[in-house]
Amino acid sequence: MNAIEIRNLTKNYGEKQALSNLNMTVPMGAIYGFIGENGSGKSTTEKLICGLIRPNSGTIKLFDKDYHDQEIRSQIGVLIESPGCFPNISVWDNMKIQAANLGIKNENEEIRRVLKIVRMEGSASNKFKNCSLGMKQRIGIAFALLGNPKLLILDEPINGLDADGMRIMREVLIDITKNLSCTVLISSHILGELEKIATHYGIIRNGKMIKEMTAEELEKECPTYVAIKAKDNIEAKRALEKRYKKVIEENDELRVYDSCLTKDVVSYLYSENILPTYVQTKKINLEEYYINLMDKGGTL
Amino acid sequence: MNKANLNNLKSMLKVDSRRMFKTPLVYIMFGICFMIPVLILVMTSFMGNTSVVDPSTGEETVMETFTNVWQILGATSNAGMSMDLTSMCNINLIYFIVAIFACIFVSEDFRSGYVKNLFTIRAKRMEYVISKTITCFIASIVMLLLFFIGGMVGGAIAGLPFSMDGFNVGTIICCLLSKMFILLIFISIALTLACVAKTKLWLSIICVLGGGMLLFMMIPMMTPLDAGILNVIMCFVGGILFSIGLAFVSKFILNKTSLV
Amino acid sequence: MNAIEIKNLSKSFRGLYALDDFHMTVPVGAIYGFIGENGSGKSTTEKCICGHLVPNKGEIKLFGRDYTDPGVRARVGALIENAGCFPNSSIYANLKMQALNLGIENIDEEIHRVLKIVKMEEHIKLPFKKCSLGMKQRVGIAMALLGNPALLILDEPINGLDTEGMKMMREILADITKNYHCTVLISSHILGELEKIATHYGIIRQGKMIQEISAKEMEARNRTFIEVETNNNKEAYNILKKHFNDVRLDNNLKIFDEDDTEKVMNILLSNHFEVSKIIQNKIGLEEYYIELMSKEVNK
Amino acid sequence: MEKEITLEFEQPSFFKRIKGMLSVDFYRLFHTPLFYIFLFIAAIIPALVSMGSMGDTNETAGMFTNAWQIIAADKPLYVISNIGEYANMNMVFIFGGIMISIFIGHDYHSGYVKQLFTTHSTKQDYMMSKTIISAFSMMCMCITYLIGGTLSGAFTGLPFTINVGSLILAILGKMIMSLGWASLYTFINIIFRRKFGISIALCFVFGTGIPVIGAASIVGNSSILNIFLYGSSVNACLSSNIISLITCLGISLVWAVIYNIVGTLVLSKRDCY
Repeated sequence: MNAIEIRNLTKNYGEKQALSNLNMTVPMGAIYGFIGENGSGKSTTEKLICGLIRPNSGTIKLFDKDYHDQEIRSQIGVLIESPGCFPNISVWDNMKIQAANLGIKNENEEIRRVLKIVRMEGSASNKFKNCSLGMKQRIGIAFALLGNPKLLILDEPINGLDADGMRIMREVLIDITKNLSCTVLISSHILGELEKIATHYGIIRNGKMIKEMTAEELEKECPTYVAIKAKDNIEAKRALEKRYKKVIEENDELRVYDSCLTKDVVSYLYSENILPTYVQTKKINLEEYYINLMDKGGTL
Repeated sequence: MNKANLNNLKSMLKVDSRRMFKTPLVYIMFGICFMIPVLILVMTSFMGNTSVVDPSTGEETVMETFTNVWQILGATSNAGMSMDLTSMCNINLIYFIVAIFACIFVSEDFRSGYVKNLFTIRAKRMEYVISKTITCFIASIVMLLLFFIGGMVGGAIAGLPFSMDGFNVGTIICCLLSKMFILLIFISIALTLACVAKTKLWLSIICVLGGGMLLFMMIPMMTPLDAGILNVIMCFVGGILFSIGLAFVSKFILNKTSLV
Repeated sequence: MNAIEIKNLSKSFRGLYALDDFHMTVPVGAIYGFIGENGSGKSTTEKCICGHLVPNKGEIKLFGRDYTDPGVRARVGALIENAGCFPNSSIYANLKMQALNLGIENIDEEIHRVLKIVKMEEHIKLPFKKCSLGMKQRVGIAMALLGNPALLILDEPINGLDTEGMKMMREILADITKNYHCTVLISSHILGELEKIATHYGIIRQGKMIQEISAKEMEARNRTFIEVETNNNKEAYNILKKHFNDVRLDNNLKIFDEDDTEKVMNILLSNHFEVSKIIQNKIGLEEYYIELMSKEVNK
Repeated sequence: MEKEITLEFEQPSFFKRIKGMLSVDFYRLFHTPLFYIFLFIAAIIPALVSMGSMGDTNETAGMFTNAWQIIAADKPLYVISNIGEYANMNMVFIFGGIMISIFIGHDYHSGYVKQLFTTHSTKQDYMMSKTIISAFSMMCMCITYLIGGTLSGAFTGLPFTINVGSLILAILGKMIMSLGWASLYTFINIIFRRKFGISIALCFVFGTGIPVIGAASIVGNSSILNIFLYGSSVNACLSSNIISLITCLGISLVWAVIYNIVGTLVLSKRDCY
């Protein structure tokens, strides 16, 4: 059973086509990293899932039920761009209104619990419009977590969060998706952060899903390699090429892509009396993978 | 209306009532509704029947005023249509205030972005419309009563006679009741227009004022001072039909258009 | 001469002190990284400099002149929290208005130059409210760049920018500081990005500037170390201790204040160690900031 | 440090600063629909009013006895006896107020005021340029009201007999008055800023002249009421002469200066959010 299943979804604003038959599957309990450039259709997809805008064609299924099903929809937590709070009433009142909206029984503890998670208990009394950008973002996250939803849709939640805020965000997401109780669809540009928590990835470009994979697949696609720098790189390169098949020089370091142990490479070089000054086993991270993908015109 | 819809409506009503009485908007409106009749009655009677002599032409102009407190409610059914001050500034002003209030109340949802949280969780738009109609209706009843009480207070301060010729307490109550149900018509018009205009508050207010102007003429006929039970029933039926009909229209609009 | 000099500035919102006796000096031509937690007063400082907020007390000098001097303020470009654009007018109209406001001569050429920098040329006719968050951010940056300001104040510009946008941001800052002698005050939470471009840093906490340091000083103060990974780190630790004075072993083996990796490599290999990793590194901005913050917390 | 870069800051002249801000406002005025909508409203109001006056058939024989009454009342009457004396060009000052409130309110609401206050440190520029732009737009509304009024006057077939001199003086007086009204409305709006709902409500209070009518009922129809904006706009009536034009000019300028100074003071003390 998948949390979200989208089949050839199309949406155009006037003559500009935001989404052109997008396909997407998010399994249960996954943290789905949704990656794409500015204006590639990420927010449009999220708004479509939440039923805020109407698609031109295509189907959206949540937990194998149609996305208009009331019982499912009442268990979605959402934070798209900015938290929809009333500016001139206090944060606490905003939360109370949202608690009523979700029909939560013992709302005061629930609100305190959620505010404690994002460490915002202290400033619950001041008006929403007086909070800084980072604090508003945390309140938005608290809003989405209210009434522990089964599906969490976050559009660039890390925007404006400081280091501490990002750490909280990571812990919260890992914690709530622990026993498959909640599924998270999160879009962000800070790929370093996303890499730490995402279990699945979806890369979208110009309204089309160009790559969908799990974290393991990403591991496989991002080969590890031995990075070496020596006093004389050319000589080292010649020596390496004698023994290893795939040796590429990139931004002044030699990369050996064959599957081999680093220490063997070092001892082999030492035996050729070449002294490497820099040795490390490295892996292409998500950011490099994404940039290569984009440069290659998107279809791998 | 099976059980699920019912408690959805209940939660929506809770949201709206909590939102209504936590933001300052409704209290400002209550204040206005209480002060306007007091101001009108006190100002006009205070300035009234003092003849003002114009120095350059020596011509005397008399400000005509309220002669009876109940004029604040309107005129008896036999009084003709008149464009003078009393027939303009009476309780019928409240229809515009209520309409503008409903517009602001709905557009506040769209401008603050709260609609994102609302309609993500609620697939059905009908509850939103029903609950908005009910909460605005309750608030407008309070406003009507405040206006009425303000009129009484103003009349007392101005020392106007409370005499009742051609109508009695019973008919006044019927008149108030029928005015109450006509409020429903104005509210549902305002809600539908606000659902169309969404964040563009100025558009909905202008349309409401325009639309209100047309309906404004027929109110004195529908709710004269000597209104009977028949008036009340007619207004009740009219109000209910209007609100249900327009509720479906609003639901259709919200379903068909994008909300963000 | 300093681009910005702030002395004992304080600003309170209804009794709550956002800034309390705040000092700051930004030299001309610097890219000043302004770092602090959420709600520590970064935006408040920037808004005071731009004249959006009236400070309770304190003195702000821009390029040696008081900050209310119209001549100086006409050369300030700012992007704080959001680009103040009219939602219904197009990007071109918004930029044109700002160009008119700055009294720029050849307006269209300037608008196209700026939009080319932020790569938003093809969306020139799009109404502002139809732009996504990232595109709004680029329009804000374009607006701040109009008319080659002498001082550029950016509050978290990287917010909402994608990887390509961040690359663009680095290019812009490098370019304008080199060719137009522009001073940049930039606040951000993504310290990795800031470290690549900033020449000076200012760390603020709860409305007070706790440290101002130039990138060179930080580099000097940050200790470089060589990190090594061998098949038997404990053994390697004992041998290396003889040759180097400061060697530490926790979950990895580090030799501080040493940058000759060849010497270390020679010692290890001659003692038949299998070396799987040897890198030269130094404490980055992020670790420095976290260390500083922990010192402040337990003060 | 690398080579010492001498950054020179030439002091922009007062005229250049104002020109900058005014060009922004004029560009915005002419490129957004707001201005044209209100010009249209100002044009059709006289038509509506005169239609209304023709419409009712019972005892009052219609509000106007002369086509020009749509522009200004016959005599400076501070207390109105029937709607006729009230519905004239002074209505422009109410709708003008609403337009200015929305215009300045959008400045604050969209956040563009941040850009303005960054580049213009003296708050005087903001007050001056907003007053000038408001006065300009109100004068345009007066003109369209005039056109609308004469057309509808011709349509209603009322007599056009008027002493042309005083008619021109009346129109000029009203247009000069728009400077005073503009400074009042600008002042109101920089106090209520984003909450332009309140400033629109205040426009009604000031524009309809309720306080002046109240004062008139106490003090009678005397001419000292001219010191008020509403008073002197009523004073610019069909029987006005040079003196009334000068009073209009004087009152308008005095109020403009007062509101400008007080406005600058308020702006320099408050944050621009």
